[in-house]
Amino acid sequence: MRTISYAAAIREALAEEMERDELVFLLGEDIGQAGGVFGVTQGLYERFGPTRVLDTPISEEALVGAGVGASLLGGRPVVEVMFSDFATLAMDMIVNQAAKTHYMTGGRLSAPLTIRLVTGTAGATSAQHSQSLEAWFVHTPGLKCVAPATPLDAKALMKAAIRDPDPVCFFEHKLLYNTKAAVPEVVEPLPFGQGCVVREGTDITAVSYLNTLHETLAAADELEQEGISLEVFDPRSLVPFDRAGLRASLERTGRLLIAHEAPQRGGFGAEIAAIAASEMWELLRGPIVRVCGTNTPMPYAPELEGFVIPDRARIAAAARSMITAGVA
Amino acid sequence: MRTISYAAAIREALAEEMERDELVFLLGEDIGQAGGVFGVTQGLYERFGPTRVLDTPISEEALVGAGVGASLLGGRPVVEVMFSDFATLAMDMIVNQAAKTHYMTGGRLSAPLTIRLVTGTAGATSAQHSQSLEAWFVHTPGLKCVAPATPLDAKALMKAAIRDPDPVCFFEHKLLYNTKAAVPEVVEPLPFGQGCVVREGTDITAVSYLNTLHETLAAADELEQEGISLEVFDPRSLVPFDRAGLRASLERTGRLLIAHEAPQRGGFGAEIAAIAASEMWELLRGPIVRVCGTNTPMPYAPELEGFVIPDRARIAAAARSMITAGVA
Amino acid sequence: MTDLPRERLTELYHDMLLIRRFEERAAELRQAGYIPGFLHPYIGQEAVAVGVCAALGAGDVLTSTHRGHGHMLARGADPRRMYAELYARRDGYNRAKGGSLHMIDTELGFLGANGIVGGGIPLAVGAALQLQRTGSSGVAVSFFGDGASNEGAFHESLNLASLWKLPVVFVCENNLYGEFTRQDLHQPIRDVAIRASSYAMPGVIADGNDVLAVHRLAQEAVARARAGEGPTLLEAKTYRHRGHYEGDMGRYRPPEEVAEWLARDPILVLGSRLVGDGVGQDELDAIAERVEQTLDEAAAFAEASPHPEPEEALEDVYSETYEGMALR
Amino acid sequence: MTDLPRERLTELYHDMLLIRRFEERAAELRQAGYIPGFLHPYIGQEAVAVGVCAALGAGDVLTSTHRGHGHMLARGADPRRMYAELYARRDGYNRAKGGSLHMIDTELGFLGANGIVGGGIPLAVGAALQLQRTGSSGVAVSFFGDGASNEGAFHESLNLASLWKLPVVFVCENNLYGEFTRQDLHQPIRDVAIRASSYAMPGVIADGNDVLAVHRLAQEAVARARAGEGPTLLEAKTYRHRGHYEGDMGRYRPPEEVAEWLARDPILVLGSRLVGDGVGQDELDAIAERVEQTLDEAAAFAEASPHPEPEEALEDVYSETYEGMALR
Ligand SMILES: Cc1ncc(C[n+]2csc(CCOP(=O)(O)OP(=O)(O)O)c2C)c(N)n1
Ligand SMILES: Cc1ncc(C[n+]2csc(CCOP(=O)(O)OP(=O)(O)O)c2C)c(N)n1
Ligand SMILES: [Mg+2]
Ligand SMILES: [Mg+2]
Repeated sequence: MRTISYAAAIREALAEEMERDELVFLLGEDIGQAGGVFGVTQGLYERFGPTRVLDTPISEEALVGAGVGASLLGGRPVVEVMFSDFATLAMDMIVNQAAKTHYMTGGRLSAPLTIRLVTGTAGATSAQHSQSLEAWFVHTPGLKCVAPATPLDAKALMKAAIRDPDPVCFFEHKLLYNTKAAVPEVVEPLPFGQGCVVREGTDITAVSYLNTLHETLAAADELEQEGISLEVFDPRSLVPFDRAGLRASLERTGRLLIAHEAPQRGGFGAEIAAIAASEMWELLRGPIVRVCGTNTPMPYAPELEGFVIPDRARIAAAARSMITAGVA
Repeated sequence: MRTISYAAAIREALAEEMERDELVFLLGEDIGQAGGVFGVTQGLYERFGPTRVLDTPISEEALVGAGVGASLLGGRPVVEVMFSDFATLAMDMIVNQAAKTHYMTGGRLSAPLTIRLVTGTAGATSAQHSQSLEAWFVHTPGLKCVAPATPLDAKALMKAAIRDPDPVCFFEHKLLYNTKAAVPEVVEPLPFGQGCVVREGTDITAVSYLNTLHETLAAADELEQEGISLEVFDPRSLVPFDRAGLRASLERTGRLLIAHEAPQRGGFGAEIAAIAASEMWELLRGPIVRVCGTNTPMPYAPELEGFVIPDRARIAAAARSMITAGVA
Repeated sequence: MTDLPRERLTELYHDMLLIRRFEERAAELRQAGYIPGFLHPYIGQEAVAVGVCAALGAGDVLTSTHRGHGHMLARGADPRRMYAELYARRDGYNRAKGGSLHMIDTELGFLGANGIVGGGIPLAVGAALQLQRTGSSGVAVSFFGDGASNEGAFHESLNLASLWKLPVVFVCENNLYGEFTRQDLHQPIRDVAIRASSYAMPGVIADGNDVLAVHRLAQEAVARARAGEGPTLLEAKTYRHRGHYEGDMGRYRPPEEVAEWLARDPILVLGSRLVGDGVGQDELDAIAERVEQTLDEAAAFAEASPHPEPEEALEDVYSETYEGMALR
Repeated sequence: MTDLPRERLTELYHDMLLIRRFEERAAELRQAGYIPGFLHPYIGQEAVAVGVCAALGAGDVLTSTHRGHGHMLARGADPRRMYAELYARRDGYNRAKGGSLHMIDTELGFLGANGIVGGGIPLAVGAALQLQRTGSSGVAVSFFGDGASNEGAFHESLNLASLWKLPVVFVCENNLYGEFTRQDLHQPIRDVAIRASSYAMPGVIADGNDVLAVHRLAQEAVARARAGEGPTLLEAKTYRHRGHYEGDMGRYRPPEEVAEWLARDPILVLGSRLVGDGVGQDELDAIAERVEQTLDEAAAFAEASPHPEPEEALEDVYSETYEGMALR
């Protein structure tokens, strides 16, 4: 089967959905003629023209707001806010307007837009171009949140996001854009709320997503040599979250490790831990361990950035400690 | 001892700090001649004049930004964003600028401003005037977050917030403004990170703050009749969080209940649960229970609002279930 | 001097009186405990909503503000369902989930009041974008106040709308105050209309207490938008007779100023013009009679409508499907 | 035609050349792997930073942009510590925590580059507020681009600054592009300066490639601010010679346009004027010589500076104390 990059997978999903439904269109800064700062929308302007791929001024609130307003009338905009750090300038439109429209109107209006949020560090991208803010949106009722880690999931989830009748926050990690994997010619939308066991194991359930999932998988390889068996679970969509999938895995392992790049305090990992410690308590055989970004902004220097972001070594070390603790 | 309201306590703290340090000043919409939409700044304009109490245009980003900019030069502004829902319009200034200034500059600059965020529902205040957004700021490294539940704590924490060299998010609950309690004439600043056991108990540690703390205390009264003993712990400051205080209480009870008004998914309660399930695991004798706002926006109708917000009845019911479960 | 036939004029009179009395009675009903939430009365500004809406047709859409009842009634909304919503009953426009700040009428293209000052402006731009993209001849109208013209959303939205020649009419109701703050204390200009030049957009000023003057300029602006020539900023100079919200005594306004504007009550202005044109007082009395009947029925309808069940709070967070607003 | 003595003119020439070569060498150093982060070269716009900063004195403060090296050097910053920061070393201005996008010099009142387009504008307004409140004669200058003039922060900040007659000079460097988007595709106006009228503020336009023209208007604006007469919007028409960032080939710009602007290179413009005024080529060569020496030393200093230790990532999140920026 052909292999394509994560960026290409998103591009294909956008193109196929635009082909399928003329109500789908793209809005964002430099996504048109320039093809996007990360090249995700390369060629779409040429293919679909300026009425389907709209370059906007540097006006995050208005461009997201334009997407929300268009969606109320039935448009299916896909809005790119480029670095998700810039979503700070559009929070009213995302949180007070889009997320609450369906509820506030007693179910009479909806805001079916997709918001693309480019997340995480790309190496020395520093404090204002590296944030992982998914926890804010997870905490905002009315939004759905997806965070694909592979080209296939990215394509399948983007299709589902665009067809979804509600506002969807679509988190894309910068370091994943150039990662490649096999993707069939034909990909169906992946319904939200279906996590997947990326690697089976027996000792510890490691929940992770986006770029950190791959660090977790690398740690699992390492640990295997040492006889520690990690089961790696990727929720893929954070809201809705696949509780059944998590439970099934914990039934096998009884131990929970959570790894993500966002700062640990108040990150999505806290919610996963809370779900397990309340709803799956009887399955837990030891303390839950979080391996997350430090509670600091993102520093510039590579040495510092490396310390802040959880990598395979930190994940492996944490897993080891869980087993020894378990033994003791 | 005299009793004063929560609003009056905050007003006194502002006035005393303004007397103490002329670098302290207030910024916000209608906080001056009008005395604030909630009357918190009543009389301060008359007392300190227009150069210390500044009415701003309806420009949240610029008014918070002005506070941040002034603080860089050593000013000690207290900025009111009125309903915290409007902080969505100032997130760049709070999150990308103020919170990260000290870190990004290698410790050379700081942004010592206090941001007053009016939180929670006040009865039929609906989706855009009722949010409890503390979890966003807790998840933002560089910010400190305090959430007083009593007039005394409000006064003592406001003094500490204003004197703090870092940006502090000060959450005030609308329904608390008119609640009265004894407050001595002289109140010293309360250092952050000191929670307190508001009520001692032996069966369950109930962590709660702001208005929900009082619902929890009411539930504790009810439960006492039934022979269930709740220990009620108010962290008072969410960042830094009093881990030692929580641990000490769990050593007494072994069971953890967490109650807050914000939606449960990704709320601060998730972080508390994660801390307990990882760092205090050995103390836990049963599942952690969260009693929080439903994962919905805030509805208008009182019947619906009452269903969304965790009240004494829901808290008591949850506590009962924990004991029965524990017995079983 | 006006192109409107006599019957139309008496209709406008009826609509203005309906708004006036709807608001006066809503205030009483709130006093009497029928309405749980806040109210921002439109009294005094009736000529703006009625003059503008008289220039609109089916297929046009509107966004409104916290002071939205007048806009909604002028657009032809059903007072029964409006009162039912204010009463927080099932038959309300938003099924008791929204209240005054979030009321909508999808069939009339009324996209909603808004709790966020300036929040409706980007939504109108987005709606206009969708109308333009789908080749509709519809126009979007966005009402907002002088205070809102200081929000970033105003700036970003007008720039975008003019850049893309979107069919929008921006209606700034300059009532000289933003909440309790006089215009000269919130912006250094008197005519908000001059801000249009920053966006190469026409800016025009109407006597907001003269419904015919408003109507004339609105017709031009709407025609221009329909013709694909782009947006217009229409400023209507007017005044609210009552406080910012019910309960606000408006002490911050000089009595002479209030008296002066009361003397130019838009309903008196049109009324005396009608009498001058030979309309009999009996006819005006009949209109008043009809208005009272309508509102009697509306209040009775609201009173008879069932309260929502608490569990309904969990409904309407997410949508089943969404095809976009079904315009009548 | 200019009030500057000959020596000053050669100093300006030196400063412009220093910026030019600092950026050219930074690009090479990045190519060579010494600089981990992104660079937005200021090349082509040197006359703006140098002309404006020549009008400033001690006690004045500045905010900058993502394209900030030129502003910082023009203010007199130390190229050694700047390269050290770009190299991500301990002796960098931000101790390797900020990088290009966040560089500061507290002693020079340089409040920082900014990763957020428009982010520095409210900060400058706040700094100006603090200068005004403390009776300082200092002035705040905020640099930003044509693209930034579409951000809400621009609008809110200029309104506030003019309303309060704050000592600010807003310098818009109109280089005809926001990232890859030409001005006519991001705003419907050509002269950003006309936006000043929306705030009852003078708006002036300078040839941004003529350092003396910029200096003259900057002097007037600074004098006006110092005199307490309020802010000015100064637009400088200029052009960046290179891509938006190092690596961007700038294909979206017509070659003729580029050639035309290269012919009006601000350094050539001043150079030939100096020669015309009788400055010998030898003197200019000596300046160039001095510049290379400065940068040789700067690169050597950066190279010799130690890397930070990973654990330092945990420092500087919170402050011990803060008295405000210590201006030299
Ligand atoms: C973003 C935001 N900031 C502040 C408020 C509080 N508020 C409600 S109405 C209002 C005044 C609005 O003034 P204007 O736009 O002139 O409208 P008017 O009330 O005069 O009709 C304010 C400040 C709000 N609802 N939203
Ligand atoms: C809020 C925000 N939106 C988008 C970006 C991405 N971005 C960085 S520079 C830039 C272009 C800025 O254009 P302009 O203000 O004209 O400055 P110039 O680059 O031309 O100097 C953009 C869109 C950003 N950094 N911040
Ligand atoms: Mg007003
Ligand atoms: Mg530019």
